[in-house]
Amino acid sequence: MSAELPLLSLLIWLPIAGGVWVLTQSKDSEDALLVRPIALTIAVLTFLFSLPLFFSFDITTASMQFEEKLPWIQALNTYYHLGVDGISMPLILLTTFITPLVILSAWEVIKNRPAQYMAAFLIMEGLMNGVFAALDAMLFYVFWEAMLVPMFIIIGVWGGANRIYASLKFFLYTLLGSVLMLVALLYMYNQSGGQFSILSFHQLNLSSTAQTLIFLAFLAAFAVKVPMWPVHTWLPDAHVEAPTGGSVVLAAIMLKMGTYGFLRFSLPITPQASHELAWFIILLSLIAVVYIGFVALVQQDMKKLIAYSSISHMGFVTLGFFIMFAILQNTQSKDIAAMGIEGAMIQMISHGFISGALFLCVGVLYDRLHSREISTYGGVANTMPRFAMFVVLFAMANAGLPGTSGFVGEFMVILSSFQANFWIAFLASTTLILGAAYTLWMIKRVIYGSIADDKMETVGRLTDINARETFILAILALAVLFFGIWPAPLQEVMHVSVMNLIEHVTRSQ
Amino acid sequence: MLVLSDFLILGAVLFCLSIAGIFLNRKNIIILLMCIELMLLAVNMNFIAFSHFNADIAGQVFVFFILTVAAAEAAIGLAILVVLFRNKHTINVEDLDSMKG
Amino acid sequence: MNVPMSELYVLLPEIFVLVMACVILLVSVYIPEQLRELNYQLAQLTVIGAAVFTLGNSTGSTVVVMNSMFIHDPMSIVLKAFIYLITFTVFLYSRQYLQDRDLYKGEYFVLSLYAMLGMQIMVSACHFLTLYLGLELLSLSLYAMVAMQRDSQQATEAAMKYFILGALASGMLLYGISMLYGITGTLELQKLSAVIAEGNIDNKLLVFGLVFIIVGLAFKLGAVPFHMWLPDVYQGAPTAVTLFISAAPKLAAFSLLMRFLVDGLSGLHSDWQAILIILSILSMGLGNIVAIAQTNIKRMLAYSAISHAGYLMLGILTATKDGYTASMFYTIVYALMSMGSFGVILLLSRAGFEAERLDDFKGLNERNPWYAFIMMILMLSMAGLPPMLGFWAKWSVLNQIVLSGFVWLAVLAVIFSVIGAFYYLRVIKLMYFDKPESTEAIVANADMRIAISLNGLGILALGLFPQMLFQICSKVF
Amino acid sequence: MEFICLLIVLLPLIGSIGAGLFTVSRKTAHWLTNTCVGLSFFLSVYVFKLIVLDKLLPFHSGTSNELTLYTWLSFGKLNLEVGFLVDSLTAMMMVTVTFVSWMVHIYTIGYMSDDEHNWSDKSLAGKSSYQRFFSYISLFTFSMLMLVMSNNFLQLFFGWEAVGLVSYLLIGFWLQRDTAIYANLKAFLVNRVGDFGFLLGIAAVLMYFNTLDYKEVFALAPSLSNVSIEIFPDIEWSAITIICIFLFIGAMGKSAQVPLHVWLPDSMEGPTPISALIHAATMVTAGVFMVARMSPLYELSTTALSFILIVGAITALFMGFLGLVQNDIKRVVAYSTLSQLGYMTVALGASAYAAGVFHLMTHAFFKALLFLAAGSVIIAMHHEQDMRKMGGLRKYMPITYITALLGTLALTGVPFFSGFFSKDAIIEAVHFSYEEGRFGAGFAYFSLVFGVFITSLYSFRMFFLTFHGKERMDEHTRKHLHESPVVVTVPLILLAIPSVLIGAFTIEAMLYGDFFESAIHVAKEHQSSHDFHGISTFVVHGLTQPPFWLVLAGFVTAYSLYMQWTGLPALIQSKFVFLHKILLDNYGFDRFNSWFFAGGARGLGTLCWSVGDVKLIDGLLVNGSAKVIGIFSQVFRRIQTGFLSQYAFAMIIGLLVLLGWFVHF
Repeated sequence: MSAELPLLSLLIWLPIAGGVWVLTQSKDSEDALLVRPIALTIAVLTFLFSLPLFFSFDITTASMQFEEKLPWIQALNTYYHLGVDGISMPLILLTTFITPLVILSAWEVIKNRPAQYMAAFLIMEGLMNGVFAALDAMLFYVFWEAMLVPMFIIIGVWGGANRIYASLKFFLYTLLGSVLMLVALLYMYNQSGGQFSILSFHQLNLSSTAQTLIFLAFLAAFAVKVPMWPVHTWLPDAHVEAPTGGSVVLAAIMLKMGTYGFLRFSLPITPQASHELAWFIILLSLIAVVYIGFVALVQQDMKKLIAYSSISHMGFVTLGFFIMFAILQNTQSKDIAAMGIEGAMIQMISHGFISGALFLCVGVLYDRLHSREISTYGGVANTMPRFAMFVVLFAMANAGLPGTSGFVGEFMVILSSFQANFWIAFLASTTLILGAAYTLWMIKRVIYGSIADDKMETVGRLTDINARETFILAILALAVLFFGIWPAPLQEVMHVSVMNLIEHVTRSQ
Repeated sequence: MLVLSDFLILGAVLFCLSIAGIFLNRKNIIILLMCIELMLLAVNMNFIAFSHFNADIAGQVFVFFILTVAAAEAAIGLAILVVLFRNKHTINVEDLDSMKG
Repeated sequence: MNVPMSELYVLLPEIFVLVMACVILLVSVYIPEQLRELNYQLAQLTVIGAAVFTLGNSTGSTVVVMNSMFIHDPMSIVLKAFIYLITFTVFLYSRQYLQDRDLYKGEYFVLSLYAMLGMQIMVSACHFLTLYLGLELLSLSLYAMVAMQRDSQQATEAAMKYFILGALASGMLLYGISMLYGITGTLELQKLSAVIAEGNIDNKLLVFGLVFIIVGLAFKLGAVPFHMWLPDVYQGAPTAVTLFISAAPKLAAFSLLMRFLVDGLSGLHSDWQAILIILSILSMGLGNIVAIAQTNIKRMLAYSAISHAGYLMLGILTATKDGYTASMFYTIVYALMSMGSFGVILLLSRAGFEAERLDDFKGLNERNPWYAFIMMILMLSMAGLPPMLGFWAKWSVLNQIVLSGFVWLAVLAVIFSVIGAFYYLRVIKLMYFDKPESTEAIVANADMRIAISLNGLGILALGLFPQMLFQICSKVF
Repeated sequence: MEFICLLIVLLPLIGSIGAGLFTVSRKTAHWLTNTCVGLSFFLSVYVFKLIVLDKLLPFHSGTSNELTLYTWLSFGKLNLEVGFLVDSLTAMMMVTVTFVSWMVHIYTIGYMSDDEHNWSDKSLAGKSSYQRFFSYISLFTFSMLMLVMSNNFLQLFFGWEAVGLVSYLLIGFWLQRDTAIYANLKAFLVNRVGDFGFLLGIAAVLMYFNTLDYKEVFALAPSLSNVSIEIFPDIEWSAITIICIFLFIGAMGKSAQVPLHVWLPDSMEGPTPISALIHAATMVTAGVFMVARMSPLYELSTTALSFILIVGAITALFMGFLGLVQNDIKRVVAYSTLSQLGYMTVALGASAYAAGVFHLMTHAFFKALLFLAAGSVIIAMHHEQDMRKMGGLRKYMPITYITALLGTLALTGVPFFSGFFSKDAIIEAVHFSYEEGRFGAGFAYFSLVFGVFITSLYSFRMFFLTFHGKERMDEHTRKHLHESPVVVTVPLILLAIPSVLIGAFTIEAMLYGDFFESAIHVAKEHQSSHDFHGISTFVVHGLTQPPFWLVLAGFVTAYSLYMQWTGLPALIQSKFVFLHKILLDNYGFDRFNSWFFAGGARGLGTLCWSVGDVKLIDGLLVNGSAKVIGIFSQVFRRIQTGFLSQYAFAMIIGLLVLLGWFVHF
């Protein structure tokens, strides 16, 4: 069932073209008043175009939908092949949903070369949609790599004091990961008799050693992106230095690409290796949950803290993916395995909202006092009550409070991992305590309390969030609550695809 | 009676001499130029020997070309040398180290 | 002996270039100052003419003429075509620069044309003699060109080094040739391979000759450890000359490799494969690593050239047709990229000012976003990032070595490429993240602006749709 | 009926949203919320009538007492749904919750009327605090109802954490006070420790029952009685025991059982109405309710029951002691709450769930009453909470005095007062399970009985110190002393009525009737054979029992210490200075926690970060490798010396190496 007009291509190229157009609008940064509405319109349009994806999505089939296939480079037998299933579609929606907010959040904040800023985000949106929609490994890789550039620019140009280091670290770290993936792709290209269709890769039956090597190559690429312990250290730096919008996109969408990669490549292509090395991933995930939880506890920089909490939340995602095998061993119930994976995927989406929202909140404070240090603040609720309400809500969501989307994923993952092994569930659940500890402790130090005398001039003079900021945060708050109270719609779309994935994995073992 | 190997050895010796000359000589660039000529001569020796013993004229033809090229080479080399001397007022190999690293 | 007209017809481009070069030489002696444009126009005309003649005679078939000294095959046609293109663009880029430095005389064009002639001959040589002569014609012209800026100490020093080492290298090449000649008794490549194929020759002797020849080739290509001349020459030579050296001769060097190793010594591929692996690993490693430490962009690009030479060899060492295709693709792409990069350097240089320090690129985005963008494309392409053309170049060679089972080599190569990415990124960093040192506008005449833009955008566009280029290269073999 | 139940739940939510999200006047805020909660109270009463008196099934036109609202998530056969289970237990809880909540709503109008004084004038948050407060307590009511009306573990957990959230918000309501925001963080985290166990419990339930629906779980429970789980290698546990204990850990958090009780005393930082509503009457009893609800599970594991029994006993006794040395009037009540929760827990442990819930209900009324009374006193004293600065308030605030007296009598368990029945019932039950020989019952019995004495001692101590004796407050305060406004006194009176009577009226139905027939399941062998011969006999029997005399003893001691020889307490204190320290120190729990857990966690975090992340991963691996490459490039560029001869040399070496490598003669 492919729609009449090529939706996916539209979602990819509309923002990119728009971004280029915006770039041409920028003779100097003064006429930015023109640039911003244009950028916003394009982003919103893209979002609107992405809605049909959700509403006319057929949840009864696991096969690719909205497919488009054109020859791209016959010489390499690669195609411009797009399509979405229940796994990638929500992520595309997330992307198109977050980007307008990001652009809106930069409205009057970014004064230095706004056109290039907006353009960078629009182009990145297109590329990210491409990553999620690509069904051709080469196409995927091109989008995957190309995406680094705008992010590199964003961090480097609009970033903080230590931005050069952060941007280079971000770029090289991720590049190192993905080039290894490239080698793996080439290997499979030759194994599959010279084709790049991801779906055909799924059908390969590779020797176990080959699987292991390929799995590790993919792991290098995805683990860095996720990021998993111990290759996570680029993230805090990148987040701290990036401008608010950068942090939001980074946390909300880019991290998801790593986990998406696991679902699209690692699990289906190398099921055996995934099975054999699942313990390793689970181990890393648990380390991420616990160790990083403790690390987050002692951060003095709000963005760093949220960055670390992202890492620990993403630990849940990877855990949810790879717990599958143990579950299938203990209880032959595929439903429970699906519960784990879908929980992880819901966690991906909800983390997109929550971490994005938290970074936006930090951005709100940063725009006012130009400091991310927790110690700069204290008693913000006194001067910004409306803001405080949102922050507390998102903080609670981050701590996985039932009724917010943050709870759903963690709940499902813990419940399912209990069936694999008590101690895994036990360690995973510590996030209930740790997550609450580091999030709420920050809230206590930033939002609550009375304003110290020496902060009267700074915190005491804060102005509460304006309509624009309120709007952004409110939208996110609604999303967080909605999926917390009724996650079913989200889960329905992914269920069939996930079941299919599990079937595939179990079959090809 | 001379055999092929004798010529080859002679060629090899000349070749080695020239090479040794190139990287042992630390002083005078002109000596380098001479060494290069010597090297070409060594090669010529090989060619002639081979073409004689293979009874194939092509080798000797080749030698003529080499000689011509050698002449051209020497011309250009000396030209560069002159320019160099005009700039640096030295033709000491040791002094050609303004670019390194 | 009488040469039939048809054979001369095949040689037409070469003859034409030769004649025109001599004409320009004479013209440039007699024309007055203000008519110097004429040299330039004639030179461009020559290139165009040569292109017309070559492409006009591009039947897919292979013709061997001049007592099997001169071959006219698809590969030679493609390579020549690109050599013309590059020479043409190089003239275009260099014009302004030469005018600013009072080098805008006949010599530059004459010498370039002779060098081009040399390359043409190399490209379509199928006999040791023609190979050697072409090589020398190229080299000698280049030596002269490097030294052309007479009052520059660096230039002359570079020229000297280039000359001595070049001579040494060609000496070794000759020695190798003489050895092979002695062993096989022939100077023709086809015959040579035929003789080797018979296999009643002691392999050791052949390999002995082979090693000498490879040294000669490696020198031309700038592969470690025969790369020493390269950084100094790139840095010392006038940028216009560096531009020329860095682009066109790579194609010639590639054809040299092909002629010697594939046409001539394919019988020994197991041996030269091993040698090339060593050389390429060394080149990729040293080139990328040392480039990081550079502060002079010309020198940095020199080291990047060394590393690219390493990648270039990856394709050939697979000793398969697709491998050669990949390498050829890589060479062409590299030539285009490097041409563009030096073009931008020329663009930033003004009378009395060489934009050779990396710092000269600081804040280019603020001075002129468009050129910054072009340079970014070029750098990303050099780093091998999609969707730039450079990515597909890397892709094709990597694919070939993976295909022929050297996965470990591929992994090594990509890791080195990540290290390499660092210094390309540093240029982008300087252009985009730093504040400019000088704020004066960048002036360039229209043709230059258009050309450089086309060059950059071409890299991007071909990166998005590399199909055409892939086809051209794959048709050759 | 479905609609009514939905209304009961949603009305408070609507009120909360209305008062909280929209900027409304104070008047609108309290009217809106009060009407909403009032309505939902009356509706609850109606439901109670239908279910308990008319014995009807509420849903699906009287065929079932379960209602599914919507499906939260579903995986094949496994459905996670949101829905209601309304039976007698639920109905009782609904009535209690909504009633107390309503009272508190009314009371709050008076209590928070001058809340501005608690805020620094610059604070914007202070401007809307009144509305926010109402919004919060209505939100709490909603969450609590969700909790009690839930028909599955998921929703239970939702309510469970939601009430935790509200309690967090309300303890930290005066967010300018460092103590308050310290207390609310502490409360939330300690509760999270409990929830940690609770969640694992739920996970275990899902694993063994493959459903989270109460009904199905209870139905399957017996069949799992001999399934065992191996948590530590080759140590077998009964799955049910594990489930029960994990669930109970959750209860320990919410119902503040030792050692997770530490948050409750600090929670008194919140405004008094909250202490009454959340930290005495309703939320803290959620744990008790939960266990009672899970009785079919707990009945299968005497191990778990004994565990509960012991924990409860410890709480009941030792928290009582702490009540003796407190001077803050609210803290006294808080500790008494702790100890009363201990009583309920013990009852559960003795599988006298009915008794536990019965005490839960009576306690809800009289403890709310006591708190509100204390609050009224605090208003009168201008937010002075130290009893040493009070005394002789009787004549200034008669209504408060009377109601407080009634509350105290109920709490101490004087015959005919509600507390008497519930407490005696519990002690009876424990005695029975002692005879039955349940592990720990002996200890529990002793501590409860002795606890009675302690209870009456600290209760009367508080009573006397506050209302009798000489007036120790300063002049200024005395001048302004007066009875609290009607909005405060009315709830006191309305709460006093049930505190006195409810016990006598409902005991027969709840303990000996079939009130909880459908809701609570007690295994045959655990049921006590006592049968009921009417209130009078129960009381007469009660008079012969030690508890009654202990109450008297407590009263006498308190009287003599705090009315007669008022010097004595100080003397005793100086004699047992060490003991006193320990008690004041709350057995050192807080110090240990802040040292070991808080400090330890921070220390560990710092270690992981500065050593693990910064030094090892970042410093050594990431930047380290970058440095190494940098060094290499510095070294290698040295090779490029610039000397021709070296260049040539390099070439020659290259040549020779290649020759040596590939040519072997």
